[in-house]
Amino acid sequence: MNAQAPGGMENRSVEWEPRIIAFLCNWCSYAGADLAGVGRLQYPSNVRIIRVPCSGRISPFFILSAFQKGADGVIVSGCHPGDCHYISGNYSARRKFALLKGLLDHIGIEEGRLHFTWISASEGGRFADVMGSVTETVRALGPVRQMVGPGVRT
Amino acid sequence: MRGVNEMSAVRLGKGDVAGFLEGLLADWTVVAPVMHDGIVSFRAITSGTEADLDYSNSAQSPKGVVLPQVETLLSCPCSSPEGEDVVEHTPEPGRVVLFGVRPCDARGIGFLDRVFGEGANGDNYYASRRESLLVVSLGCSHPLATCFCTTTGGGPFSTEGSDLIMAEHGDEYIVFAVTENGATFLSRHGLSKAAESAVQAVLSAAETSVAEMQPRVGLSILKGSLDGSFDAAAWNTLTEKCVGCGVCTYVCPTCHCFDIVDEVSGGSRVRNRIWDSCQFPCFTRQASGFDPRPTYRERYRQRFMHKFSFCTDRYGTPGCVGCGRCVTECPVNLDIRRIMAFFSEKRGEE
Amino acid sequence: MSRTGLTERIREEAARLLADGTVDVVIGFEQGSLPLRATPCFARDAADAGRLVWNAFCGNNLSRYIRRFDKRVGIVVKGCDTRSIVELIKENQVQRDNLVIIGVPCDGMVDEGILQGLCKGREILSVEEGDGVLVVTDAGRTMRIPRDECLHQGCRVCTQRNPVIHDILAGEPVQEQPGDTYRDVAGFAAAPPDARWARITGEMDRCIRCYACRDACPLCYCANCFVDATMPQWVGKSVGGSDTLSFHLMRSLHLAGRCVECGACERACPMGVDIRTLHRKVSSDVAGLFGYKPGMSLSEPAPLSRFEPDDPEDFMTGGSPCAE
Amino acid sequence: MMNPYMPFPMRVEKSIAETDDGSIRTLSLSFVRKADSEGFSFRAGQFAELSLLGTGEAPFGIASSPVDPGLLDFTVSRIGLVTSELHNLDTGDRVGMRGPLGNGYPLEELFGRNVLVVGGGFGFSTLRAFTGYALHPGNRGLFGDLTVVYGARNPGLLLYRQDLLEWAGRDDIDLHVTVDSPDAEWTGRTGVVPAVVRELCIEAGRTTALVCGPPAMIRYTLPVLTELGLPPEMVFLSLEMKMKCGLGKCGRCNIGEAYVCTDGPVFSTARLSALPGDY
Repeated sequence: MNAQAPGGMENRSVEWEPRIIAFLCNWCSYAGADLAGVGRLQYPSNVRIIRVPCSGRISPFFILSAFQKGADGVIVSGCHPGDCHYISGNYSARRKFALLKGLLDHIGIEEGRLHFTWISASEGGRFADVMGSVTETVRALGPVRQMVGPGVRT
Repeated sequence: MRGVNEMSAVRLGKGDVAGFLEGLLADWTVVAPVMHDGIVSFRAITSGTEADLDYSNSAQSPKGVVLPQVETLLSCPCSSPEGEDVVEHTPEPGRVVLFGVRPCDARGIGFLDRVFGEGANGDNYYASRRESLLVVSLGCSHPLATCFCTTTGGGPFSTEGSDLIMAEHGDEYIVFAVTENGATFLSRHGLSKAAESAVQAVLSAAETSVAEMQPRVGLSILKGSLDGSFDAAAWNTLTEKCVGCGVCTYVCPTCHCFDIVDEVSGGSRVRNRIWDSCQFPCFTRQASGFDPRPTYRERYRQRFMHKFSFCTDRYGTPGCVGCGRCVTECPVNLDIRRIMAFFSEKRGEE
Repeated sequence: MSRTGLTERIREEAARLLADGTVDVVIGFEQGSLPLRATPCFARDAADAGRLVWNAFCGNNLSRYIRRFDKRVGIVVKGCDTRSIVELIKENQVQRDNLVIIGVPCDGMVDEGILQGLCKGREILSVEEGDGVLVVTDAGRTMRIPRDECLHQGCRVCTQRNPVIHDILAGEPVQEQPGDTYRDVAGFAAAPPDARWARITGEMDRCIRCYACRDACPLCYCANCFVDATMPQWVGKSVGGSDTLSFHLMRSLHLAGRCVECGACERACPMGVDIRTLHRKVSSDVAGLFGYKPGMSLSEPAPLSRFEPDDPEDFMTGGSPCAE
Repeated sequence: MMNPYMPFPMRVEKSIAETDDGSIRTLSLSFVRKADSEGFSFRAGQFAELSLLGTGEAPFGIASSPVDPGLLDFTVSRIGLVTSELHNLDTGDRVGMRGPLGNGYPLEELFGRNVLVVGGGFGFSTLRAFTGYALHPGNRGLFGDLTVVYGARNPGLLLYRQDLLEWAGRDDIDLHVTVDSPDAEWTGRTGVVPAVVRELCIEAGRTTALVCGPPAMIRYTLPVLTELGLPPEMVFLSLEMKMKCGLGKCGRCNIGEAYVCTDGPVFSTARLSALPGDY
C-alpha cells in the first residue's frame, strides 16, 4: 500500500491542530499580515491565508465551502469602513456578512467558528492579535463537526 | 391474483405483524412503511412496532432499496496513483425484506430489473441489492382516486415483482407465495394455514377490486398515438405549466436515470452514482453548450414518451406502474393522466 | 365579494383583455384534477377564460411564469405574488408595461396538508367553500372546518394580502393583518444551539434534492443555478449531509432581500421540508438590520445593492474601528 | 458479475497539443496491465470513458486506428473540469479508461465499397481512426476508393496534421482539407465542408458516407449527400450526445427508444429518420 505512513508512525496520536482559513483583502488586511511578518510578530501557523481583491469579493459560498471542506474556523477581514480601495466594497460585504452570520448562528452552528473583522495595512499587531484570539477560540471548540463533508449515506 | 399458490396461503393476524417483524429482525433487514413527521416513507426498522401498514402509499417510492439516491461505486485513497488501490463498493446488504409495499411499487422493482438486470451490461451494484431482496407486497383493498395501476397493465393485487403478496381480510392478512423464494420464506416462518373460506374471500374481493378500476386509456392506443406525436404542437400547451423541477421523477418507482459524480472526501477519491432527472437543465446539455432538450417542453415530452413509448419498445412494458405519486406531488398539478387521455383521445379522433 | 363573484369577475376581465387584444395570454387558475388543487391555466381565448377560477387553493405563485413571455401578459395574482412581480420588475426581468395585473385581495390560502392531517390518512373526496368554512368530505365522513384554521403558515403572518400593484382589482380590498413581529424566528432562536442544529439537520435529511423549491420560486430564475456549477463546484449533489444544507443556506442567502415569503417553495416540497425557518430568519434580519421589506416598492433599492456607513456591525470580531 | 464501472488503469505515453491555441490535445495511452491490453479490442467509431477518480469521467471517441498496435489516442477539447485535468496530464501520469463502448462504424457494410469520409472540427477523431484502419496495408484492399473531406474553422484548429500531411502524399486516398476562414499562410482550400462535398465526383451507387462533425455541418451536409444520390441507408452519422454510464442505463442519451451509447453512436440516416428528431 502506498498510503501507509513511515514505519512506527501509525500508532502515534497526533495532536489535533485547528485549520483556519483567513480570507484577506489585498489592500488592507493582507498588507497587515505582511506587516506582521516583516515585524516578526508571531501568529499561529494554523491560519491559512487566501488573498482576495476586496472583502466585497467574498461570497458566502466561499465561507460555506471552506467549512464543508473541513475548515475548523473561518475569518474574513477587509479594510476599515471608509478605507476600501474600491470605495465601498467592504460596506457591501458587511451587509452580506451580517446576514450570513445571523443565519449560521440561527441554525445552531457554533458561534466561534466564523469571524469577521477589519484590519488595516498598518495594523500588523492587531492582525497577529486577532489571529491568535480566533485560533484560541476555535481550538477551544475542537474539531469542526457541523457542515463538514459531503452527505453520502452508506 | 395471478400466479399465487392458493393452497399454501397462510394467515398473519394484524395484531401479530409487529411480533412477526420483530422475529425477522434477528436475520433480516426489514424495510417497511414508517410514519414520521406526517410523512410515510420506507425505512429499515429497528423494532416491529415501527411498521405502519395502515397507509395508503408512501411519499416516495421504495425504489431506493435497490437503487439508492446516492451510492458509492468506486473509491481509492488520495495518495494512490490513478487506477491503483481502487475499492469496488459492491453492496453487501445481507438479507433484506421489503415488507408491505404496494403492488404498484413491487411492479416498479420488476421494471427496474429489466433496466439493470438484463443483458451483457448487467449492473453488479443493482444485482447485489436485488438478489438479497425479498419483496412482500400488500394488495390494495382501497385504491385511491389518483391510482391508475390497471391502466398501465398492473392492478391493486398485481403480483409482478413480488415474492409474497398479502391481502387484508378482516383483522388478518392472508399471505400468498408468488415465487419460489417467497414459498421458501413462508415455509420457514411457521405461520398457520389460512382458512379456505378466507382465501376464497380475498381472492374474490381482489377480483372485484380489479374490476372496479377500469383502465382509463388503452396503452397500445396511447403508444400508437405517441409514435406520431413527437413534434405535435400540443406539447406546447400540455406542458406549459411545468416548472421543471424533479419531483415527478424522484417520487417515481420506475424513473431510474442517474448521474455519476466524483468527489474527494476524507482522504479518498470517490465516485458516486446519484439519481438524476430528465427534467433538470443540465441533464442533456452537451459540453459545447448545445442542448437537444433546452426547455421544460422537451424535457416533459421526454419523460412522458420514455414511459409510454420508448420503454415499451425497449423493455416490452411501459415505464409507469400507475402509482399516482406524480399526480399527487406535482407542485402545479400537471396530471400525467390528463396527458395520457389527451393522446389516447387524439388517436380516437383520427 | 364571494368566491363565485371573484371567479366571475376574473373570467370577465380575462375574456375582455383577450378579446380586445390587450394581452395574448392570461395566466390564472383553473380547477385542478384533485379536490384540493387549483392548477395554473394559460388562457388564450374566451373559452379558456371561462375555465378560470378563484378559490382557497390558488396557492401557486403564478409570477413564476411571466419571464417566459415577451409579449403582453395578463396575470391573476394575490398580494404576495404582486410583491414578487415588483422584485422581478426591479431586477429587470419583466417589463411593467408588458403586464396587466389582475390583483385579487386574498384572505389566505388553504394548506392541503392541514386538511389531510385532519382526515388522518383517509382520502379527501371533495371540498366545498362556504362562508369562512370548508366542508370537507373524506372516505369516512363530512366535516365543517373553519377556514382560518387551515391556512398556510405564511398566510397567517402575511402583511400584504392586498396587491401592491395592480391594473385591475378583482374584489374589494381586505383588511390587512397586524405587522409581522417575527415571533416564530425569535421562538426558534430561543432553543439551545444544539437543539436548533438537530432540528435543521433533521429537516435536511428529508430533502431529496428535487429542486421543486427552486423551480417553484419566482425569484429563483438564474439560468445556471449554483448547484449545477462545476468550476468551481459549490455544493456536491449528494443527499443527507452538509451538501443539502449548504444548498438551502446558499439559496436562502441568494434570496436575501428578495424573498417575498409567498411560500411557493414550501408548498412545492413533496417531503414537507421546513425551508421556511431559513428564509424567515433572513427576512427578519433584512427587515431588522436594513429596514427593508421586499416587493413593497418599485423605487426602493435592493438592500444588498446599497449600504449605510453606520450599518450594524456588532456581529464582528474585535469591535469597530472607531473604538481604536 | 463484471463491474462495468471499473476503468482500466492506463499510462499517458504522450500528450500533444493539436491546435495552435492549445485548446485541443491528443493523449496517447498504453495499458498498465498487460492482461488488460491482451483482452482489449475495438473497432473504429467506438468510444471510451476517460476517468480520473475523484474528478470525473467523460466520453471520448477512440481516435487511433484499431490496427495501430499499443497506443490508444483520445483527442480532448478543454471545456470543463475533467477535460482540464486531462490536459494537465504529462507523460507517465495515470488515467482510467472504460471501454470500448458503442457500436462503431459498420465495417462489414463498407467492404468492397467506395467510402466517403466527411468530418468537421473536433468530430474528426473517430473518422481518423477509420481512415487509419482503411489505409493499413492489410485492409486497404477491403475498400474501394477512399475520399476524405475534413474541415475546420481555421487552419490553427486542424487536427492530426502529421496524418494529413502523410495522407496527402499518398495516391490511394483522395484528401480534401478545407477551412472556413484562412490565415495569411493558408494555401489550401477555403470553404465550408458541404460546399466541398457538393463538388465531389462520386459513384453514388457504390459509395457509403461516414459523417461526423458539429450540428451545423451535419445539417448542411446531409442534403448534399442526398443530392449526390446517396440513399439514406448508405449515410452513417456518428452522433454527439451527453453520456454518463455508456451502458444504456443512465437514461440521458436516448433518441426515442435508441440509446446513443449502446445502439450508436453510429446510426444510418435511414435509422435516424425513423427516430424522433431529439438530437
